[in-house]
Amino acid sequence: LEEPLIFEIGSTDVTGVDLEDAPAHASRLGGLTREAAIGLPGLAEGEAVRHYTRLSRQNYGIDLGFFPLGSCTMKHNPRLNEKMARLPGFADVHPLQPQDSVQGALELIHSLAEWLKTLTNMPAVAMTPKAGAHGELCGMLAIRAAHEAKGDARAVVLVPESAHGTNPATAAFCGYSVESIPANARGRVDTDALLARLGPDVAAVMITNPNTCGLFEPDLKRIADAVNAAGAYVYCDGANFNAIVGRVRPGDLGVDAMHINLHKTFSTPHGGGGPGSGPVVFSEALAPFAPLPFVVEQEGRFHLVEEESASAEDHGQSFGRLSAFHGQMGMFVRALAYILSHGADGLRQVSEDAVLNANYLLRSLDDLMTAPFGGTGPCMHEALFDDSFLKDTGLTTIDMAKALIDEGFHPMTMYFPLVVHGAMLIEPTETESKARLDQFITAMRAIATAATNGEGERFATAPHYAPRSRLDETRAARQPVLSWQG
Amino acid sequence: LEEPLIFEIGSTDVTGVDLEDAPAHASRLGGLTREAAIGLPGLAEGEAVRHYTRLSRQNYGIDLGFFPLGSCTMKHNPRLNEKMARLPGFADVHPLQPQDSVQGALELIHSLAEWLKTLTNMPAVAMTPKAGAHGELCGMLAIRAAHEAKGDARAVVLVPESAHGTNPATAAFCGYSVESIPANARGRVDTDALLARLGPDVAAVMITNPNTCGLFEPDLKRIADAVNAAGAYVYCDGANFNAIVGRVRPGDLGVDAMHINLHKTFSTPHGGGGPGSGPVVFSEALAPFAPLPFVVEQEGRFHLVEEESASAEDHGQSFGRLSAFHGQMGMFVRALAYILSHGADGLRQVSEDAVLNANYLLRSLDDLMTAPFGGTGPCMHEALFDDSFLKDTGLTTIDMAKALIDEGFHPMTMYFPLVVHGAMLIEPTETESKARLDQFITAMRAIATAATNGEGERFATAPHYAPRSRLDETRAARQPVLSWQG
Amino acid sequence: MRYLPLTPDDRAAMLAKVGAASIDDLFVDVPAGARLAGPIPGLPNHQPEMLVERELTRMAAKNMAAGAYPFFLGAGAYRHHVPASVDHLIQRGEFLTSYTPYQPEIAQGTLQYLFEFQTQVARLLGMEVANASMYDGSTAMTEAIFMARRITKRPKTVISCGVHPQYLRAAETLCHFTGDELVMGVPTICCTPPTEDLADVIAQIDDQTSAVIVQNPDCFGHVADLTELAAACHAKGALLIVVVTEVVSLGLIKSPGEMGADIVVGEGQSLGVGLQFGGPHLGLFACNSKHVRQMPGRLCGETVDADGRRGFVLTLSTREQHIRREKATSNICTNSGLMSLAFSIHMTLLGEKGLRQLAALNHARACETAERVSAIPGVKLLTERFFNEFAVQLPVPARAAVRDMAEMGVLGGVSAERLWPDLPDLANVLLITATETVSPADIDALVRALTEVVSK
Amino acid sequence: MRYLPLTPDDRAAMLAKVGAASIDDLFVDVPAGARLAGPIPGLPNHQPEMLVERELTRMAAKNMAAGAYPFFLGAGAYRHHVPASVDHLIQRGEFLTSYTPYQPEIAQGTLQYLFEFQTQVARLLGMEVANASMYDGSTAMTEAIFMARRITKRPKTVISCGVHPQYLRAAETLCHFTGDELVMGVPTICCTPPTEDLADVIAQIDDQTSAVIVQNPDCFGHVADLTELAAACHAKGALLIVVVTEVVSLGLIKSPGEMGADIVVGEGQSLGVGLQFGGPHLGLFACNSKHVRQMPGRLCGETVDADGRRGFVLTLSTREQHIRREKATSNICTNSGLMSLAFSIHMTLLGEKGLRQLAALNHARACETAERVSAIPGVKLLTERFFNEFAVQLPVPARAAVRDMAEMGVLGGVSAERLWPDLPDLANVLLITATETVSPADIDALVRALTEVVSK
Repeated sequence: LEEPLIFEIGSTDVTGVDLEDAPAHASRLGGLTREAAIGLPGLAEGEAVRHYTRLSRQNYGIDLGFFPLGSCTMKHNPRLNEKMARLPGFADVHPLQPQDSVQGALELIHSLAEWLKTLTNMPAVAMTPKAGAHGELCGMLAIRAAHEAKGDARAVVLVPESAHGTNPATAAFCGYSVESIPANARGRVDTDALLARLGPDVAAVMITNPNTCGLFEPDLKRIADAVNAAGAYVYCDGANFNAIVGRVRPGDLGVDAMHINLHKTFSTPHGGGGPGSGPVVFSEALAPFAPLPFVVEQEGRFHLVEEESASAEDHGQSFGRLSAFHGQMGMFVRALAYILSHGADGLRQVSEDAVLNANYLLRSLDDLMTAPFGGTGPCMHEALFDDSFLKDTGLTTIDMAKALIDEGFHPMTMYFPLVVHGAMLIEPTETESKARLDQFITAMRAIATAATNGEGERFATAPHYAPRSRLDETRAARQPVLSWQG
Repeated sequence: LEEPLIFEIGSTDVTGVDLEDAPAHASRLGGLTREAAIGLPGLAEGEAVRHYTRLSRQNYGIDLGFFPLGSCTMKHNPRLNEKMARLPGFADVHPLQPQDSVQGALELIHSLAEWLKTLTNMPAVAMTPKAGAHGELCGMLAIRAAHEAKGDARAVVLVPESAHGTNPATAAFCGYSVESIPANARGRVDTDALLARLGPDVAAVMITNPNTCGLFEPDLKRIADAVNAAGAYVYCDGANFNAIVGRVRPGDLGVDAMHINLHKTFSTPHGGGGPGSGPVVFSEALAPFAPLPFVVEQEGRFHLVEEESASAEDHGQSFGRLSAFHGQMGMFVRALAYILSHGADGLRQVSEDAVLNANYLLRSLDDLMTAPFGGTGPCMHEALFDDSFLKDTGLTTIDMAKALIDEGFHPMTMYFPLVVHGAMLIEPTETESKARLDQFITAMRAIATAATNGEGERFATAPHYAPRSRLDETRAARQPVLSWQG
Repeated sequence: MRYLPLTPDDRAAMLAKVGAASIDDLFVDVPAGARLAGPIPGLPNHQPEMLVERELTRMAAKNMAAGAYPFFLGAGAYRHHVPASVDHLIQRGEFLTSYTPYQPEIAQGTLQYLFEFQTQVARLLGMEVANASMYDGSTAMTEAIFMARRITKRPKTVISCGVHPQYLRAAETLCHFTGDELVMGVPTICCTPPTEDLADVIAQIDDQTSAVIVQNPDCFGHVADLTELAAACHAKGALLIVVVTEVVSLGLIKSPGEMGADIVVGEGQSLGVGLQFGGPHLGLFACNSKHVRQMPGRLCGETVDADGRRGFVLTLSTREQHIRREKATSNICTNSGLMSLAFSIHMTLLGEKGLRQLAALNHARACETAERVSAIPGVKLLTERFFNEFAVQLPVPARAAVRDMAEMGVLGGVSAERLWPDLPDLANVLLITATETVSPADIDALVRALTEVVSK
Repeated sequence: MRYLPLTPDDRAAMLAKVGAASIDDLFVDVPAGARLAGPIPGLPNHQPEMLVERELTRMAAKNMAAGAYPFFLGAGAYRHHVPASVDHLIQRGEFLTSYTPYQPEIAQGTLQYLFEFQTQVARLLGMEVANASMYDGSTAMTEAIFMARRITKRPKTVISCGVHPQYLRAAETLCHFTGDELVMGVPTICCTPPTEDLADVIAQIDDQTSAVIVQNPDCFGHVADLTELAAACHAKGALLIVVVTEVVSLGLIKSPGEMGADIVVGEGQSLGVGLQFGGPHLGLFACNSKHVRQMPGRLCGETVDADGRRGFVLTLSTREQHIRREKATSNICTNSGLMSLAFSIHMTLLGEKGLRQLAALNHARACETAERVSAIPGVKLLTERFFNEFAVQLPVPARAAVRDMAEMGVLGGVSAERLWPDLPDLANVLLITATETVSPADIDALVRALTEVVSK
């Protein structure tokens, strides 16, 4: 059943709240009263609950089933974490309360920071970035600040062609020019090409490990040493940290900065597109440039270092502030709950199971579907396929994805990474059971078999059993309707 | 998509909880260890969340749409009430804690009791009954105790034929024999027949007002006076209190006892069949026999009167205890939140809107569907139809109900009350908007028109768009499979 | 009014449709003497959500919430850690705001979890069949007495002294009016060991005995082997009814079914439900298949739909009040649907593995607590074989000890006098429960507090 | 491990399928120097849910939760009562655990509420188009600077002294590296009345000016008519960017769009989101249609599906990083999806009627607070025209006053020094906010506490 828009069912005369009557008082607005109608419809509480409940049922979430979206780490979101984030002592605290009144909140930030540093074997962490891309920005600004402090302006950032789009976008956003480094035939960065490009104009290399093909970059340490020797820094995109968390410490691989998507590796829910949180760990070289504010512990008391003490030497080289306030507290609480629940042993098991699940999928499908780097050895947390096996079938990656919807699964990531044609990137995560994977394998094999046997014409118009059939995206972009005009 | 049973997907080796290791300790069980396998499957948290989330989606609830189930008062359940009931100060309190440590909980019970007494204009209330039928039992036991105190054993209870099945069941359950009183042509109890039957063997009359035809019993006060004069008591079934709450006080109608379904009138959620809560208000005559325990206020302190002071004269005639502990605290919290939110003015508006909505439905449908008592004047909170208009169509009340499912509505109550043939009892409640009622009217009119025009053959096999088609209830009863045997 | 969607314009249009000049016209059947011109006097008007929240929060804050203090109460209501996912799931609107599943085509969610719940409960209790829940353990026990009478057609029920006294009071209340005869043991400090009490009980069984009721673990925490008692009942044609108030114990000790029970009733609040100041709780009711048609309460059964797909329905409802009226097996209508869901989810999260671990942890904590407490001078352990609850004899009245400990911030147990006010012999007996929620620091706090109050 | 469903048997079977002898075989690409034989040293192992809950509850209890005290803080984060249904609904698993709606066929729930949200935000701010949310207000403001530069191709942005200083710091940080020039006003006690400041700002506009940024109400609470400023901007070909940190004000005061703004950025946490110790909050971003292709962030648009049914998709994504890479309008990827849902639900519950009532109540509470506070000897009201927030001059340093009041159990405001540590002139200035959550008793408590601290 279709659910109308609130503008079609609500009324500006209806409200779903009751408020005390405002005591009579002379206005202090200086006559700037809003008089024209605004056009905001209201609904009584019951109708509002219905509207959003019914809308929710047109969505697919992890809570409904397998969600193997590559690069997104769609793992189970523990409900304890939701409960903890709603404790009034965390959720109902103002960021500018006196520090004595928020010692527990500061302790939590500090405690999570310590975990992140230990898990990565990195000496410093910036907690304020609000998402992965914001973390990248934080890392790149620290790199710019470090070069600037040395009086060594460098203009170029090297980015492998397999990188997430955010990497070049971020580098450009903070004023760098971006050069692309090709991948080799094994799906890794071409180390020789990269090393050859190093020079006095190169400020940094941005690299993802495990990379966007779901493969570990075995040369990273060697690259990092060379980059550092050339006076540049290594930024590691930590989007895929889940594959190695608890098992490999990026600090041991020589990286200078890496963001950690708390909403991926540490399971704060994606919420239909956010909020995220992207703390950045730093090497000794970059630590002095970390942004304000940050938390320090002194004899059991926690202190939030803000601008007011900007002249103090402990952060004299900080590159400044990234946003108002102190970061995504709600995500910190969830992440710490996740981390304490797993512990060092559990996190190691997380990476092992995530990697095992991906390899199990890879080896259960690579006889039917083409795995471009399947021959190079095990994958990490993602199994990558391409569309070679669809050649001459008339079907595409998108048809495979939409066909999966009809089987009750969320599709894998399509057409990314760009280094292979018609990519299908499958990330199962560690919270999927073998039974669930076997279900998916069965469905996937049936689809792939039908496709290659010429019985897949129905996939071209899939999904058939979803709330909507394929949507006209071209029309949406050509004649944008971005708000209700009725 | 079908959701398997937990026994088909879980494993006795899997658990979705982590526990501290039990410290080594000599067992004090005396060797009575459970050794055989129990057969309880476990699921990791993520899979458990999925199982129940997916199951929930096979249910219809008020949150999804209109739920006009007559006699059940399916109104919106405010979410504030859920939040309040979960405050640790209410939810995480043990019933046997020292009374000084639960003063707030006792205050809440007392406060709700005061509201119920004032709303009904009755001098006493028993809070412990756990549901409507339990409230009936409480009321009838008080009546038995009152007769017993007078040394006046009476054996008969009069129950109108339109009564809920619980009324005769309850009377029988506590040892009375039950006699039925017919309804008159106007859908009310036959007052003359009732008065004629009064006599020294009649202990009580059980009557529902508004009655199960959704009609007010105009003679109730006259009946009550006559019943009392004959040495008997009037038990009023309060299931339909929503029609008059805030507008009419049952104490003004002469009743001696009435239960109040907190899960109906005061909107504690039905939860797929409970829990409920059924406090009983009493007249002066029955008040001394009210059950233990109860709460009294003394100078701002709240005291729970239990058996320990059973010798004290304040409850020397109490008929005893109905259950362990002090009643449905979780429901009390929700009910009080509801009551405080509405207040005296809001509750009056509740009954007015509930009655208006029902009459609006009645008059929007009675040209197409037969309303057996529609000619007698306005209805109260329910609109009653019968199946006369389906004569010769080959369709039945149940077909109408199942056809409604395909229109996205929960069906009305079918085949109750028994005083009309093929009853359809529609209770909209006050939390439905006019737009929602109009939707329902449109659907109902289309169904009724199709049925009477001979275009309703598809209704006989409806629903067609539900998670299941009609289920074989006969098979379930003939060969009961009451637990999983796989 | 935030919950009322009708606008004044809506009301006017609807009154016009109805043909009424005013809302009063719809209440014409109300006699003049009962008509009120305005809101009921003496009551406040509606309030914003924020103020209602503030008022209820104020009341809640006046209570000592168990989780904020060392906590050792049991005696029929047990505090266990409930995983956060349980409460999240039972608040799904489709569960929370649904009705009794009378329309099974759109209630398979409720029906399937009830079927799963029935199976879990039956297995946990060691029985063949369980119903879809009752109000609570105490009312379930009374229903069991009547069910046994329907089966045996005998008038007398013998009840062990170890049954929770409030359960007993509830049964007495009803049996007083129904004429069912109850023969009840009276607990004394010396009678409490279960074997002696069971011998007393066995001695009471005669050919008028419909059933024997025994609680295990009993209200003093005693754990008993009921096999012999079951045999004695069956030899006389009586039924054995076993009451279980702490279902977590069944992860460690033999089930009533394995020991020969005919009917098992229980309180299920330990799993999923919580303390709730006593309600809503969750009544469990199980028996063997041959007696199922005498069982009270709702039952869910498997069947198929018109397309042959497996599905579930409420079944055997010819036992029930809405069909059978005065001939019903019980007047019960509402059950504890949402609580049975909470129980079932918690049980599914535990699984057999988790349940056994949980039970072992409870037992270990209780053993440690018993050892520490009984080492306090003047304190004597009365219960030798127990699960997570035991009785101790204090040198001082237990009621005052409990109150004094509460003032010291320790919720230290339940005084036997609270439950058996008529038995002065038990005035110094304290019932102590230790579940997995008790930390070593909590035990230290209890020992400190108890040491202080007994030395007063 | 309660979240990990693989059993040891599963793992063995899967390794066999994969052809690996052990899990280590799957990590062969990790260089030897980075291999760890076991769990990372120096960290504890996994813990039961109960103990994690206990630990986090301990930390939470160390904070003064705003709801438990008289509370008067604002300065960019406002405490409002959020109806309980908001949090209930955003926890629906289908919302909570979904991803960015890249597969629109199974994400219409998210997409439709984003479309509704965009419409609500655009109307509230008085603009034609709003995006699907940004991280927060401060980062949205920085994005607006860059967006204006892309439109005007000019280097300079003039910023009023009334803009939240942490917003300013965030912009400065980035502009330092991008080369965007910022001209910033410096607040002083005498410059704070908005008309004088706006005159200063207008005087700064030249033909190199890309945009002017002004906050309304500003960080001292001043409410200003921006019509003249807008005209001055447009006369010079510059854009007017208006920052709104308290969206509830828009129920009472004229919207930025009505006063001529070209871009409006805002912080939406006032509705639905709560304080959250500063995050996650909700960035709002709106402009007029002609600039939409230069707008950063995600956009949802209406379209039809293959069967002609209305549906929604993410659109104009050629602006975005995942398509355009280094040529994107922004590097932003994640938005504040769940917070925008909370905002939208709260706004739907309020409706225009409720929003206007809410704004009126806020204003009334603030007026009363201002009157009471400014009657305290030595305390001077600095803000004449305000909505729910105002500044006062104290006879003592405000920072110490805030600290002392907190010790007395009153969260009495934000010291200007906390925000402008480099401006000693503001050391005695206290920013006070009063929303609908402030009760008359709270105002009394503030007056008592403030009276005491200023007379020290």
